[in-house]
Amino acid sequence: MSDSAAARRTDTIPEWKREEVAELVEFLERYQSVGIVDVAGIPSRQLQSMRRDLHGSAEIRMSRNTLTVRALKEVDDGLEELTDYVSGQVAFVGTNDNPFGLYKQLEASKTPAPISAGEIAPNDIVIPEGDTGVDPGPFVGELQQVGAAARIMDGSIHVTEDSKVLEAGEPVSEELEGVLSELGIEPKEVGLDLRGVFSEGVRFEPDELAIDVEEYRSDVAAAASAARNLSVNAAFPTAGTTPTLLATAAGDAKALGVFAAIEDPDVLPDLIGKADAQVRSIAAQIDDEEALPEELRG
Amino acid sequence: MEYVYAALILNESGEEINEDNVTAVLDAAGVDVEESRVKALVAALEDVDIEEAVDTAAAAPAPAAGG
Amino acid sequence: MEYVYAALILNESGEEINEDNVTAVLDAAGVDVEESRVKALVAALEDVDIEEAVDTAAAAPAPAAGG
Amino acid sequence: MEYVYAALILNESGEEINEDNVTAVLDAAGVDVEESRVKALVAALEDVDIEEAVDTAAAAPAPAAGG
Amino acid sequence: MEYVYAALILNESGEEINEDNVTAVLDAAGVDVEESRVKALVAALEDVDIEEAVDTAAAAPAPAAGG
Amino acid sequence: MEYVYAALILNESGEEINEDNVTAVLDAAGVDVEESRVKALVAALEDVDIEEAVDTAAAAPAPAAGG
Amino acid sequence: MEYVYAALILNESGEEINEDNVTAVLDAAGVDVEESRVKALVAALEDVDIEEAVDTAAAAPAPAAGG
Repeated sequence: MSDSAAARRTDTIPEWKREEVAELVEFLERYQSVGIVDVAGIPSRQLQSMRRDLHGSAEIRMSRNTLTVRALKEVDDGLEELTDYVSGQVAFVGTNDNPFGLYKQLEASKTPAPISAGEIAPNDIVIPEGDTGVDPGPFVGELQQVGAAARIMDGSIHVTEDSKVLEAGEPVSEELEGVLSELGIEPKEVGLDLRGVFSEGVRFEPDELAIDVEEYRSDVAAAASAARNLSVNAAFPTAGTTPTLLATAAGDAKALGVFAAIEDPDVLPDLIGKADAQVRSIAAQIDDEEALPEELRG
Repeated sequence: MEYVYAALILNESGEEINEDNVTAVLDAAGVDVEESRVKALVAALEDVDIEEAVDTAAAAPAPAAGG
Repeated sequence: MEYVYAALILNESGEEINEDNVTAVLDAAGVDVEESRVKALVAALEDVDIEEAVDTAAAAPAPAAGG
Repeated sequence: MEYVYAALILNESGEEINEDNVTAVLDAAGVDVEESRVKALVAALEDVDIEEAVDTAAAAPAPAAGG
Repeated sequence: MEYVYAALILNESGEEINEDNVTAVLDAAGVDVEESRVKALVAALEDVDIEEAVDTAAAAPAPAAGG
Repeated sequence: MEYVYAALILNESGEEINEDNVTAVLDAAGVDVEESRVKALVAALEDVDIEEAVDTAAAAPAPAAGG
Repeated sequence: MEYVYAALILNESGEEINEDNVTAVLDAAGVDVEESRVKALVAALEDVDIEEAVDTAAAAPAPAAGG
């Protein structure tokens, strides 16, 4: 850390704040990647369990926003760019894992949670088709009132098709809260929302950190195919491709043999098959049964 | 099938596919030739594009040769 | 393919597939016969079961009619 | 694709697919390495069963490998 | 592919597929033989069941042979 | 199939596919060469574009797994 | 396959696929490099259009010999 910067502030800042900032700075310097996470709306017990889950790979550190900003500026080194993300309820997250891995881990740690009346839907809320398991009663009306296609079937209340009951961005009504709660639907994903990361000199935004693992998986398969193709087509044998190489060479010989009608014992069965297919092909175009061999008459 | 094979040989040799030629090929192979079938085949093949029919068959995946 | 067709005609007529017979069929069709190809054909067919080869062919999925 | 190839070499040599190793391979090949792409690759491949993905490619009739 | 074809001839003739034999076949065909490629091929074939690999091609639907 | 492989090697080396060359390749591989088969091969390949014949096969659908 | 991957990286980076470069890439990946395989690879790729070879599907791998 910068001693001179710390010294400059000594007389204007209370002792406890100075110590807190010093601890924050120490935290920031301990990790290769440091990010700002949004912790708004996370119940403290859930936050505790997330901290435990991250233990060993990432650490969460909360403080007052003013001190958070002060620590970032103190470390400087590019980290001050993260002050853009400090607003509302936020915390530091630090890791020596790479920022893509951190993002993945934070996303994976998110858990579903119920949504309360007055809250804004973070995504479309859908009540899925199926048997609700609720006995016939006023609940049918409640479902219908919030916009779900519901009726009584086989002695219980069914939702007859996937029903979108609220658009993303719209507030949740009292009635909807009640229905969702009755059905046990938890439409929110609660967790540490990464706002931005600074890692070894580079700032990353969440959309840059969202990696499509499927795409990498298919890239690996495509790369393996490319190598196989090159190995076979350039006739460079490798452990995995030698059988294919042999089959290709044998196929070449067979193709040439059939194409040129070479009288070779290995080719003749194919040639005979080909001749037979040709006769059938011609026969298929002849209408006059009299002209056809008996075995090919319709 | 032998009548059609005879026509195919004539097609490859470039000889005309007529009654005399088909009969000659079959005779040479020891086939007991039925004149009416030869007639019918020759007449029927007048309307068939043999090259195309042969190519169509060739383009099809040929059968797996018995192992 | 004419050499193969000739062998197949003989096979159907029940005549022996030997050099003389194959040559006779091809001659009758006006083919300029290559003796070595006849020899090779006859030799190769000694090891091939024609019926089986045809049956295998027939059993194969019918070719998609040419488009 | 060179980043993926680099990872696959490491996979075959049995070396760990980490940022240092991937960067070293690409450097040696004269690639102008982008650190963030290496980081993303390493993080993504943690969740990919490479053997399985490679086997998939081998078992399927090789698709024309994308660019 | 000439190196592989050479190995397959040796396989059919029953001769050992070693560097000398592969080189001799290629030499006879006027190929400018690359010693390292011969070595690589011979080494690769040590662990491969050639009959089985070749049979795969034979069992495959015969290639669409043009007219 | 050794005769056909010999032709394929000669095709790749750019040497002429004639009786002498085919025989030389087969000799080198320890094959007990039959002159008539060599002759038949050379005759069969006379007007054939080997590249095209082989490529036609390559374009064919991947073989169905044996069974 | 690591040798082939090394060639593919060099192909993408635009560096020449020569023995030095291939060796450097493999070294960086911790591969115990065999000089003759490097030589064989470079020789095999000499006249090959890599883009085309990569895009051309190789025949499917040998399926387990049919039951």
